[in-house]
Amino acid sequence: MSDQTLFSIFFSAMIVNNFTLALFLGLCPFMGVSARVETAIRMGLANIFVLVLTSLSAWVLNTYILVNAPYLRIISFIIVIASLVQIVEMVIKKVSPVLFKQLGIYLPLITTNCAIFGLAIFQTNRSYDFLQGLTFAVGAGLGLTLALVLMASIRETSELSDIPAIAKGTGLTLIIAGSLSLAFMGFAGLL
Amino acid sequence: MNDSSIRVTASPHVRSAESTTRIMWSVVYSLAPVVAASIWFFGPSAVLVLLASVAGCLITERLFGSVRSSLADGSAMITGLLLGLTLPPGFPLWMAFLGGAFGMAFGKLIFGGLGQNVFNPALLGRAFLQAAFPVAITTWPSKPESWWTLQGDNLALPLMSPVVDAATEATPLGNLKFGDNPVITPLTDLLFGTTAGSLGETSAVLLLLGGLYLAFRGHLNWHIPVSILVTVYALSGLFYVIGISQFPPLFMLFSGGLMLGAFYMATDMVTSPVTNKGCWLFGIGIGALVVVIRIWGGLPEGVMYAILLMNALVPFINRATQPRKFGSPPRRVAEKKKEGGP
Amino acid sequence: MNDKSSADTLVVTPPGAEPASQEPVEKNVSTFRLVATLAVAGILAGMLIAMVNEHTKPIIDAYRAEQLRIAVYEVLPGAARYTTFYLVDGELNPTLPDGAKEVEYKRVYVGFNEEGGPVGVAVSRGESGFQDVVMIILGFDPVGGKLTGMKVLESKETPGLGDKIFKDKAFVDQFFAGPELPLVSVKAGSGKGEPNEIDSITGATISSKTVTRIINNAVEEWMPLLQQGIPEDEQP
Amino acid sequence: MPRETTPAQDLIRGIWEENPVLIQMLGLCPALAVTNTVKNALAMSAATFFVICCSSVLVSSCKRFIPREVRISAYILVIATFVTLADMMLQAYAPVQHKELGAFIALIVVNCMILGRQEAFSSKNTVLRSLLDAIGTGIGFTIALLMLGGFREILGIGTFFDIPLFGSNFEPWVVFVLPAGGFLTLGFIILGMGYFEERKKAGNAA
Repeated sequence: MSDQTLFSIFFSAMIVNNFTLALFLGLCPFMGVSARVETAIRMGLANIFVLVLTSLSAWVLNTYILVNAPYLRIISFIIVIASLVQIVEMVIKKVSPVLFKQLGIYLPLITTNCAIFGLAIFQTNRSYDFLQGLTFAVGAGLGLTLALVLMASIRETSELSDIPAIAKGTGLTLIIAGSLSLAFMGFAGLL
Repeated sequence: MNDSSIRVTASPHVRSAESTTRIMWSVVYSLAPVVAASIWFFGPSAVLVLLASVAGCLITERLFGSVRSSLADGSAMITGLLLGLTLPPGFPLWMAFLGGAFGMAFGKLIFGGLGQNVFNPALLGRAFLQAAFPVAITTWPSKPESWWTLQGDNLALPLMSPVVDAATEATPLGNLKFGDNPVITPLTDLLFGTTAGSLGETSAVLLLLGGLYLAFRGHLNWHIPVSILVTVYALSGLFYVIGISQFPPLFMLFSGGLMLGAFYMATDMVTSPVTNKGCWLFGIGIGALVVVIRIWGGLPEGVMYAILLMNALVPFINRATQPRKFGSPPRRVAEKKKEGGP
Repeated sequence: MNDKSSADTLVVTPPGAEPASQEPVEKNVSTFRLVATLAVAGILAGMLIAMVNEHTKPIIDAYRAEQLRIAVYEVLPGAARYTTFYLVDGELNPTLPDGAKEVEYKRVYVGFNEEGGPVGVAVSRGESGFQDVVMIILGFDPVGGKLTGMKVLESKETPGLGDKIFKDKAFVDQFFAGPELPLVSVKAGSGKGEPNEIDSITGATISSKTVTRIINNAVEEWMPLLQQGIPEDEQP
Repeated sequence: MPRETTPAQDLIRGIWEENPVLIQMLGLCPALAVTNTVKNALAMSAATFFVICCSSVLVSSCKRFIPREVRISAYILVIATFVTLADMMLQAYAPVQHKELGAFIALIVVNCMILGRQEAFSSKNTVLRSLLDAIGTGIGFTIALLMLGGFREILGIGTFFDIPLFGSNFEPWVVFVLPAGGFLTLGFIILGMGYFEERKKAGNAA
């Protein structure tokens, strides 16, 4: 068990060590799916959901199954995450076709989202217990959503500006990300 | 001119006397007393630092700006002045120049120039400097004996470190937060600027006067500074009264870069929200972040970060506070209809 | 991102011409075969990993133990050997109860000199610093109430600034000069010469204070227990 | 069977033209997270190089036995296996680098670049060509990481491969070893590449 309080875990994952802006986790959706605010919000929510499930499964795996074989950690985590996303996809399809339609394309993308796997690994490395893991997952998910939404709303406004030709697309996105990361440094030490 | 009696022109057809250039230059004038005060307090160092950061901005704008942007509109000048005013007097000139260039290039030009940037360029430049040279930018030299003496390490060679051995002094905020014998600096010192600090943040009175002048001329949206100052006062007052912070509310208001930030940085028309409602949200957000970072953060001052963070939120605030078209149904109803509701 | 990568690539063979799917309809593949393929692959993978693990684990464990050993001797100057004591039910015990997992118990490393007398106690502790958790191992003398040494085990403090807590020799040396506990962090040069003062690093006040805070908290946690007497070593 | 590329092209393609990081924006997480020094960049590249080569060879030689429906899971399984091996071997033989890279070694599993090459190339091509493709992609990845690592270490610390470059009085630009510096550095590189593209285009037009 880690000594950190739930508050500091939550706040650290969401703001101070923001998954995307400080740890570079979940960059694929950040660069790819962050052109529209609505999409960014949905992607963020889908991520929170899967993050929480992942945290639960990683905890179960660590506590009951991998105790004697920690060297199988990477392989079991990734298999569990891949199947989890598949199951979530199937369940949502059955239960709420509307939601499925909205989330549909994002769910498979989540499997290769480093944030999900990163969460499982970090949670293990820092030996969080059940509740700490959950808090970590929600904090990380909200942090991802925050970064995605900020990026998306900035990109939406910049769409109409006369961006210099060389900066169109990735160049500008990376500079915005850098600026956001600079701004988030203001939260350093806030633990 | 052709002989037709009807002229076809593109809109706008009604032009007011206001223009970007005019507004920008009146901002420059309103900064004059602050600049003069910083020279009065810090001597030739202030002149050099201000010149270096202004040069960084002007040269970058000239080199990389598109055809439409010109130096004459005064916006690059303002960015340079504001950046310079947030720097300590002993700051190496090459760093000040670099900050101006970075802020201009990546805070403004990359977004397409004036009117299209998201972050306040001066503050982005300063945030870059803060991250790049954290020691130099928080070193506040003590006053030299003669006014003519340079303060600190202005003349450090490019890429080279300043010598930090010079006698230093803590800012009022830094002293209260990290000092070994924290003292609450008396209010009169804060008001008239006889404290250590950045060039433009020592004299609260002059900043207030400049701000009032701008507000009177209608060049700044008074909603923003008012909401920031009220939030800071109320929130820090609350925390002070219930005993979880050692910062008295008036001290909070008049110390550090709050006045400079509230009147000159946050009110930047390009990087603040469009609607008044949005401006209030924006101001309250800045105020709250300033209080939180100052009390619990790792740095003594948080105005710069608070404004940058809220700058990033402005596009979102604009979306959320978009006034609905006259006669259109409230948004909830509209959304329900879109989803195929009854 | 997947679709992007596949779209960018030159198509070398049309899907129909793949050797794996020469049967006209792919749906013929039975569920059993799907599960079996993955199961076989999984078992093979597991075996491969287990084999390499057999080979590397001793090396890794030895390295870790060596690092710990070095750290303990570093923070307990004068120790000739040390023994690990686990905190079991409020008492220090050199052995764990049967079947207990080692990771779940807090522990102290007690150092002894050549004659077998206790030199001091080393404990490790982590708390959040400026960026992330800072992990420290510290040695102290519970009888004299003095610190004997400190070493940062893990830290992600700002490079060039906060990382001076383990890179700046002048800062680190203060902890080996036997300062009295609890420590007080003061701004460099403004101390009054008290025996418990630690000069903080210019520009990295938070990181410096984190170090002294962790040490004070660790001492506070273990002192009451250790003042009842440092456990004697049974072995010669 | 249409053959649109030669084996040489398989090798060269990934190095620059389709550079995974600089052009395709894949594998950004490791590319930005661990490139604050050249040494770390090199260690990360080496581990990734090992994983992508082994995975490509194994996937292309076993493609016959992998049903289409479970191919993604199978690729992930293969990749995860080699990542675990790389992790353990680094930990055993280069413990200092392993500690520096930390959890980001394990995160090679979710480097979209590797899975992308399996799905797009190895699953459809011969072992040799898949290996060439993997080597090319690996070299491209390494080049990108070294560019990032070099820039960040030289400006951010003032050293290259731990060798001081500017003498003791150099003022490091700390920002470049921080996360923000990672984004900015990659941004600078992309902007620079865009600038040359534009110049080339302008040159062609004239």
